[in-house]
Amino acid sequence: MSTDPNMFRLEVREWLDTNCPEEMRSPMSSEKDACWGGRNFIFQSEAQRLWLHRMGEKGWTAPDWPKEYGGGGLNREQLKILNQEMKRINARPALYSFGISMLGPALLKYGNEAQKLTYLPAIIRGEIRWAQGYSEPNAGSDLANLQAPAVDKGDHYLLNGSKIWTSYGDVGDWMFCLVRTDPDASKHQGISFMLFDLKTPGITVRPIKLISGRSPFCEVFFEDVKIPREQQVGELNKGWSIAKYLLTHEREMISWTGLSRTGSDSVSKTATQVIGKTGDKLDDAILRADIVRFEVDEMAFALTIERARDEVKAGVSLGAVSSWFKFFGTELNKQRYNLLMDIHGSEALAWSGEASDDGKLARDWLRTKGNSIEGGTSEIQLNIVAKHILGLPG
Amino acid sequence: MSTDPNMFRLEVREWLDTNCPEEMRSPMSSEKDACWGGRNFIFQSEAQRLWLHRMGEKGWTAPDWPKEYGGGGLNREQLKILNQEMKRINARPALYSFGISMLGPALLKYGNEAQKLTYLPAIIRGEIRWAQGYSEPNAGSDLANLQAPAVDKGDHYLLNGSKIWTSYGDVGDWMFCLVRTDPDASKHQGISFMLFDLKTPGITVRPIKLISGRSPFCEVFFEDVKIPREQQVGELNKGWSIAKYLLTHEREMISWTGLSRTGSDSVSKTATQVIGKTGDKLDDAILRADIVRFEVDEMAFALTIERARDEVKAGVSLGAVSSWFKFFGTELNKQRYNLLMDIHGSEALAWSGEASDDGKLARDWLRTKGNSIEGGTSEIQLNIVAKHILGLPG
Amino acid sequence: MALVLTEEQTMLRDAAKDFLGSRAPVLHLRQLRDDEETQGFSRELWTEMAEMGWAAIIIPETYGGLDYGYTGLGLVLEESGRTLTPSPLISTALLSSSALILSGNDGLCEQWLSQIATGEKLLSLAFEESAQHRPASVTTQAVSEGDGYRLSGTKLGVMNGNSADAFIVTARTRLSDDPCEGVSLFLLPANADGVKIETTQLLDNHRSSTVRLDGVFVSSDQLMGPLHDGYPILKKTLDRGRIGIAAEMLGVAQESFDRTLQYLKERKQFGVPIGSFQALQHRAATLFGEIELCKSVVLKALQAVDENSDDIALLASLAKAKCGQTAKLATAEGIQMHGGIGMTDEFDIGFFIKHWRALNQQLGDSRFHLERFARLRAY
Amino acid sequence: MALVLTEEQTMLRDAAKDFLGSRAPVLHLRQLRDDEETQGFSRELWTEMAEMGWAAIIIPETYGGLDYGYTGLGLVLEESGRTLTPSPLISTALLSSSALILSGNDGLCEQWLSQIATGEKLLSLAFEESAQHRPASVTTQAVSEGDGYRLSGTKLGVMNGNSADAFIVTARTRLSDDPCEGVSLFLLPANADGVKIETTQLLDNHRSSTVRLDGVFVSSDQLMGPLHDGYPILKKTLDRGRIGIAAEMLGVAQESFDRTLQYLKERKQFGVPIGSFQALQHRAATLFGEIELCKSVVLKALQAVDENSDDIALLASLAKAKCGQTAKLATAEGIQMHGGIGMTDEFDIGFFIKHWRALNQQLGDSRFHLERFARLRAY
Repeated sequence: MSTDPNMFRLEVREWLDTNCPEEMRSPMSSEKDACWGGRNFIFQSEAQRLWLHRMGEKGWTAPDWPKEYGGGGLNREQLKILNQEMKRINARPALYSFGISMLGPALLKYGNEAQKLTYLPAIIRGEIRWAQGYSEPNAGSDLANLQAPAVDKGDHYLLNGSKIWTSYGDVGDWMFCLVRTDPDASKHQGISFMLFDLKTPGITVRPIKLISGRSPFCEVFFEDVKIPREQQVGELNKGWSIAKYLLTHEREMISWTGLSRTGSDSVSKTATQVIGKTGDKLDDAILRADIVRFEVDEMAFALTIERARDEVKAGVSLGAVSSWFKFFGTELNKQRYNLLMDIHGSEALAWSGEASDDGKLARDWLRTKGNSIEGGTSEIQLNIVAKHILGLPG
Repeated sequence: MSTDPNMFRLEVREWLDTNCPEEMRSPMSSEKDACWGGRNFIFQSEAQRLWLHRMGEKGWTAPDWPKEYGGGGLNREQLKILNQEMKRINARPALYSFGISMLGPALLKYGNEAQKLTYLPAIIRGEIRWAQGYSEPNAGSDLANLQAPAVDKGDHYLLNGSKIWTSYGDVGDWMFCLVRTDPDASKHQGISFMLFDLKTPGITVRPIKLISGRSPFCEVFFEDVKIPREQQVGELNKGWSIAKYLLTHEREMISWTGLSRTGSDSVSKTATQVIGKTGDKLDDAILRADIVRFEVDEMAFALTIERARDEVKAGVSLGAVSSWFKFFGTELNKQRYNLLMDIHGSEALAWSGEASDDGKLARDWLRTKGNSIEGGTSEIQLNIVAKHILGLPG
Repeated sequence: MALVLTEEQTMLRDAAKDFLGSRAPVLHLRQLRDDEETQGFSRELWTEMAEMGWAAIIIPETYGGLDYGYTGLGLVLEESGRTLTPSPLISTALLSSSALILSGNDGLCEQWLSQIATGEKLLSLAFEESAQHRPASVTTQAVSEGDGYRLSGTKLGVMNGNSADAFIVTARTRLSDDPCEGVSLFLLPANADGVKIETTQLLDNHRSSTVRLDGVFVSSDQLMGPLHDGYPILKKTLDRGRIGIAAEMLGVAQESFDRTLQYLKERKQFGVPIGSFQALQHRAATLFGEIELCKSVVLKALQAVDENSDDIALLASLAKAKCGQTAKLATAEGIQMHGGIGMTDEFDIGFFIKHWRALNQQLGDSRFHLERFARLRAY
Repeated sequence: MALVLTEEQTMLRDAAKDFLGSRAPVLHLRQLRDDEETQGFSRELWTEMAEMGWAAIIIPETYGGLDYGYTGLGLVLEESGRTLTPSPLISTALLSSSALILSGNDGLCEQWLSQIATGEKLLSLAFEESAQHRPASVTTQAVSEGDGYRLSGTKLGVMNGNSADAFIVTARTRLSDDPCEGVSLFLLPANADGVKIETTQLLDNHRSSTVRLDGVFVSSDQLMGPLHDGYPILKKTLDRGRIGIAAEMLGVAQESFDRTLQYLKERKQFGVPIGSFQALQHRAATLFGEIELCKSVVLKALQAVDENSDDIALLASLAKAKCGQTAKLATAEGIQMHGGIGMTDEFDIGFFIKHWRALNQQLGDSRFHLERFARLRAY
């Protein structure tokens, strides 16, 4: 492709025009429209399959990854142009993938050449759907307290133990996983990073039901699972560095949750519609006072995200502040759903039936309670702010 | 006096009728009407002097202390009757005294016979006004971290260092004081409890100005102050037990602060008077929401105090719950004054001048900020609740 | 009255704790849910509860009750909040019995109260007409016809509506500028012609019904309380219900807190119990205090009903508002402090937040009662 | 406009920080107070500040100003909030200049703005008539007489009223059902016949005056903006003032927090720095975040004024409400976390809570702006 930005833009536009199927040129109507790829994925349409195939071949599912591993090889400016052009025609993302958002960057940084050549192209083409194997039932916030032992058996490791909170563990193909390879070393030492096929004998996957109902989370059990030595990434016993690298990444992704109402009505608008107004004021004075406090915070938070983005553009690194974003954004989201439940009164209590879409609001509300737990609890985020931003001791 | 309750009541009534001066039979109009006794006290009236003298001679300034030390020697039932009869005629307390409320109980428990005979009668007659010497500038919440050294010189100790937050240190006669007698022992060991005259050479007293203006608090400096050996109370180096005994006492006294509005208007009434109503609602909807939340807590707290009193009457000990009362009561009081300041708008900002009574409201508001610090900070109270009521570790 | 329990009351509470702990712990609710039992509670268990006398606590002796007062019933409700035991305690034993007693209709009381007391019959109040709690907003019409009335309208959020043998219904018998006037109360058998019941499973697995009345005929002797002036009875009934729900929320808050406290002591992170972290300690200590406040307001409110005090309305709103807020905090902290495990259905703590949500909503949520508290205090 | 400072703006802020830090730290305020200086600020310092250009930042070049915009002035205000430096920055350089510029009265602008820019003249707004902020509630009368008007009424809470050379006054020139109509603005020399000024020392040692107008004559050329329609100018002026005060409160909050943070690191209790206690850490972390929110809303609001955006009113209320709440928390935590020493006058931290209290009150407190935010959002 051309190195001249204007030329590049024209080329992108033309390629999209030719290759992006018409059905893929509209915003997704729900999460169900997302294409996750992998061997278990059932395409919703031929257009969806084609769009993934073409984008994958082009390397544009991972547009800024090196060409040698199948990526798009675009520079920063080109990446921006591609995004703009895709947005212009409302093109849907061709692929949602933990492989691209999480594992890939870690492989690029820590993987050896053979691993890069094996996994990155397959990730880019959407052939492997990845599951994450970090948390363990007894670790909780103390992630490094993981136990699942992988014992060195020469050409392979033998893995036991279990993982919890593995998203899409039941529909994923492979897992990237933290395991304990030296039980005698201190907590942060002795951890290694490994990849393996979830079809490997000895693996059992059990979906987790949440208080809100079904969930994508799973518990994954290992019983003498053989992992070939070449599937261990980075230095042996130094997996914690990779984990930290990935976690920072994850936190930044979650931190924007507080603004997740994009497209839906504001709390105050919902309230006036459901409860009504007398004159120009909402019919419930106490609720109104609570809503305005919430919306002041919501707007201040939106502006703070805007400011953070502008600062990142201006070259300032977000760093540990992302912990505060995660904290505040998830707390705001919990508040939002508390208010929405309050506004809808007894209607919000329904758990099943068509009228309530099987209790969607109540289930969504319950689900938000997990926001301040998953991806590092609010308490952990505040600890990080206190120590790494404020420099408080202990 | 008679042991028959009915007879006793008649006798008390008669005695009060004869001995309580007419001027002492009305509620105090301000703090200035309180009689503190001691050699520096200037009586406001002959009636005040007479009332103290008569009550002191009778031992009824300390009605339940043993007769042998000049106390009233009354039992529980008689004490109740005396209180009822005094209330019946609106008799003012004859004496306000840290000697009676704090030092006396400690002397009765820990003092030797000579000390009891020396100090208790004088306390009862209001002849000595006591100041408390606990806190030190570098100790803060960690009270046991006190340093003021008292070195054993045979027949006396030589005291140096300083004390802070001594109420009425500038008008008091004597001090009861925690000093360090063994600098090598662990923090809670090596503390002793001593009494001394504030006129002893080497003592300097400096009043402390607070953010609200003048205060009864003082800083007291010691330079080679001689304390005769017989003025050391309880076992040497075991003064911390006496301190703890006194602190529990103090906390229970402070804990009712949250209800200190007795006699003045409720926040909501003040608000409606100052701001006005439209229809039946206060003219500021957001303020109204905040006031109602406050008044719900205020009423719930009042009922909880009522319940605690009833439980104490029923024989349940208050124990560590007094820490929670201290915490919640002082937080409520801070809220109350925040609201009152808000309600009075720009008028509340005045700091001097007649119209504002020299900025009384603003100064009172600032003074409340200290409520959650003095007598053990809110943080310390919550620590106590967590450990001693909830049994949380660490 | 001193704000402490009498010995007899303490015994009643202990008996309730024993019975519910052994016969109907949280597992009982879980099983009802997993078995998809459609009533949302066990009729068998209700019979046992009635045998304990709980269906009869507030019913006067003349009608076969124990005449033991609201304080007693409140203690049982608090305990049933701890175990999240679903039952018609609120809908029948508290609300419907109160309405009957307050109505002063001796005939209806004789007919129904003794059968409520034995657990044989169940009644429910049917008075809400919107998703928000607006008891005075009654559009259901009662048109006089012969020796009775014809009722038409729709009632929402009827607790245990699908188990009820009869409903206590509000209907407008006369138009008036003041919505509180012209409302009458009727006792309506559930199987009367023209009654249609649609039932919804709620998030806490309780059942709530929409009751549609399509020209249902009731005879005049089914009128409870004075014609056109039934609202005062409803209001008094609701205040008793609010206090009872507050007592149940106190139990929900207390049990949620106790379980969380236990977890804080047991669960280790970074090599120490998480309960040793000061930030959690301070939150736990604050929550402890809030629950102490609730204990006082609930007991005071219950005693006020038994003393027929003038402050019942204010205390009912105080109790409902304060216990609603506290149980909200206690159940939310329950999940947060349990961490991931608290989010799983397998663990019981999530049941508490669900039940809090339903209880808080019923008969006016915390904000409704803050608003009412301010109005009763004239600001 | 990106929500980051330009290089030039950063330089201005750094210069302000240097100047105020060396010439007018908190000690300066303390000395003014202890010396019982009756103006509440140093006229000498104001001359120096004017030499730095700060009195002229928002004034157009045609009137001898720098035309550097509100964002620049906001940065200086934020820094002066950090040092608690008393000055006529808000009353004259921000509010009075804004009113003059917005009035479009070229004659008055020429006459006054250049002298404001040099620091020679001081003006103050005189518009409040009650202890509560109710700018539309104007009872001061202006009766037409000859080539002018006679003004009678009482204005309260006039900032730096005893130092002002002239007042910008609201007066009712026509009765109207809508209180926002029929109000005119006049520029009134402080030494005009019939003007009586009574001044009060405030808790933060600033000065606030009551200005009594007893049939004061002003000529028609002292009319600012259109006759009967001065309220829109006042409203716009106030929004600029609110944003400026929000910027100053941000400085108050930030400095109070910085000092407290420092104290948390230094002060030891039980053998460790108190900043190692997790409960304090979480409170500090929360406060850190609140201040981050304030930084964003203040910058956005300042930029909105410079861009003449449609959202100025909403952003002004957002900024005033949010910064008021945050500075309240920051200054209260400042005292609580400093413990006993924080309560002493000897220590500086108490000055911050006093100044917050006055700033929060001026031009509408947090609740006033929450109310307004809701109204602007139509609920």
